[in-house]
Amino acid sequence: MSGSVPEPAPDQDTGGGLNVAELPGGARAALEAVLMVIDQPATAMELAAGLNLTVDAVEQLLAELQQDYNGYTVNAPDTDVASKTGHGSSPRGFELRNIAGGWRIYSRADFAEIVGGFVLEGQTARLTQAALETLAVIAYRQPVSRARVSAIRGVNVDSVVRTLMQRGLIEDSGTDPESGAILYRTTSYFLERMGIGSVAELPQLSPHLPGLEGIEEFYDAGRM
Amino acid sequence: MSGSVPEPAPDQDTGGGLNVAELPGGARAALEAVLMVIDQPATAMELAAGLNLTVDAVEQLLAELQQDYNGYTVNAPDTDVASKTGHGSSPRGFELRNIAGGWRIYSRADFAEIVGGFVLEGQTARLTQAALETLAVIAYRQPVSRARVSAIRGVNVDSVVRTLMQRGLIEDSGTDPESGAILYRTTSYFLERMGIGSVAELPQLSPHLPGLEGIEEFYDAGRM
Amino acid sequence: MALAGTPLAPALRPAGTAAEPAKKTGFEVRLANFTGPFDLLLGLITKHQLDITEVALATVTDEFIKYIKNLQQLGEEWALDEASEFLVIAATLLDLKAARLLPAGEVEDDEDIALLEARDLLFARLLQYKAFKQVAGLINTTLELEARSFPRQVALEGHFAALLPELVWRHTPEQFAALAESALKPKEAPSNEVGLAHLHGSAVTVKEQAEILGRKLQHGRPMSFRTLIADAESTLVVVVRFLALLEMFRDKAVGFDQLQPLGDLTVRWTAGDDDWSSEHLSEEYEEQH
Repeated sequence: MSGSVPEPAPDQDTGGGLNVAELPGGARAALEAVLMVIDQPATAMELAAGLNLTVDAVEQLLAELQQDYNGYTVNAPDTDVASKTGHGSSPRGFELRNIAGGWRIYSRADFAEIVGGFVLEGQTARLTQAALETLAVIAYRQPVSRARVSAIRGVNVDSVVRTLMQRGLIEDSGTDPESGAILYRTTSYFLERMGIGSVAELPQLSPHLPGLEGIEEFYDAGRM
Repeated sequence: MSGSVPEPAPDQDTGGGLNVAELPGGARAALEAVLMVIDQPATAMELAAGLNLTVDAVEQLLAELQQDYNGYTVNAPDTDVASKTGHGSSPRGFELRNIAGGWRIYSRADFAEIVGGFVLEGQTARLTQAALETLAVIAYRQPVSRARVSAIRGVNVDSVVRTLMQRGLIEDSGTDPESGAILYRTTSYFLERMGIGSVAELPQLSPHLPGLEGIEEFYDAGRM
Repeated sequence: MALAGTPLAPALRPAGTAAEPAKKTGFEVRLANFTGPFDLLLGLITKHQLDITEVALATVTDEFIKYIKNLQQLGEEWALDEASEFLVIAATLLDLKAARLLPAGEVEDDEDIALLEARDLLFARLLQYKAFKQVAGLINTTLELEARSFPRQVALEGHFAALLPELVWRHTPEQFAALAESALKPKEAPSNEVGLAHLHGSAVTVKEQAEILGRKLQHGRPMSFRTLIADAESTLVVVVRFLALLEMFRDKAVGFDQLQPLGDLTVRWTAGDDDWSSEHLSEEYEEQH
């Protein structure tokens, strides 16, 4: 929901000089409080604007919270793995993650079975093989037309593309200036579902294309 | 994401031998995981059922968590209220509240000013085109699930539906007996804004527009 | 260039079984995994344990036709889909062949062809397809893993929601209804936009092209495929003529000679002078179009 995340405003005067450090729990708790109400990932910059802190300070706090939730004792040097073993700090049931370019609280994956019982609504059906392959082609070739995806997959992809749209995994991204065909790209929801910050973080395609160097270039030179 | 198509997790009943105590962080972390992502407050009984614990045990854990979030040190060597201050007891930015018998995590009231500023920033008084169209579909096809609206609009409408809910224009109206999906309808606030007395007063649409019957087929056909 | 590890299970063929039932089993096994013609092509290549460059067109295409027929017996819908996909494969195979048969200069993209042999093109497509298949697997794993953590996306607490600015609402019921009209209007079916003109529009039929080929070959000397398609006005005609030749081959009306893999394909007439007509061509294939 576009609404709840503010644009970074440098001259933002939240609380008119309100000093978050003076509140109980300090800036860290204030950051936590904000993280509790966002319903989509928020960037460090947006959070900083809202808290009247520098981006650096917010990033530092985010890193601390992340470690804290994972069971590290903050400021304890080089605590290796969160565990119930030594330092009296077992991981929390939730974690703070930075994906799709923003920060957000998630339930910890260990509890998926339990949590899933409470939030059925958020669960998604699996994608078919056809849908997955189509999604893969779009993710790596975006923006791309259906015709081109079809050519790569060797089958008609119209209905699969429609389903991927409805699932919010892909979206229109204008039309091809030459052919006039609609181009598709993946959404930030796709990034969220993948747990990555940008499509650049997708695994490299090239290791899966053994042997022929220059295929991509040749392909892109527009044979299909 | 189409909420109406949950993939039932294997051993969904969680009575199937799942022992929360064996997960990292134990039953307390499992409870936290649930509390952190549920939207509607849950009763101790509901939580106990989902966690496969007794109501007494859950109530005990809830009390512990509540204290923990408030900055008290809980009676254990396992205390994980990590903080820089050393004694580990500054309050968190969130709190666990029991309202009308249901438990949910809220942002701590101390930070209401900061959080309020954050929420308001960037909020517009106007609905986006996407929100308006989604509202129109819901108004004329209510009660209707998000999946159906998604199918009609050809895009994922999850976040837009949340915005409309937040704006008080639509509300839950129970679940679909077949799919179990939440159904939405317009509110009396919507009627007020439209200046009409009931949805029956909405102007008639052309009769040839598809009703839900056709949409259902389309949706099912496109389902992956 | 090993294409090992393709996703298709090899045909389950107990030793000593007759070829016919064994093949059926193989196709049924494939059907479960089938996702596209490239998939099938990879499977066929695996099955023949051949390098793609060595695959004789006739063998592979023959198998495709058999495959289509099997599908038709299984259900019409599949068969229709497969039949049109067959054209894609035929075009791909033809790409391979055409680049070899046509002298440089007649090829549209001659620079590219010079840079990259046709077999590399087919390789590229197959490998690309295979790569995307593998990556799709990775994406699936990631999605499933990630689906285990649920984001906190709870409704705004009441006291914050109350702070939201009053909504600006300027729509009359009539304007709102108009909005609903347009939102509810069925979207232009995406398939309309792709257009099937290349399949149906220009009514090029196998039967018709078979007749033309028949006239060219029936009373004359063997001709190269290159010559036979010299007057083809579009790629579609080339593809359909290629298909027609395969059908005619099945009808034992023509024979092929290819001295070396990827070499010139010579077509000669093998039926009698007058006892052949395109009417004989397998009806089931025609019905598809």
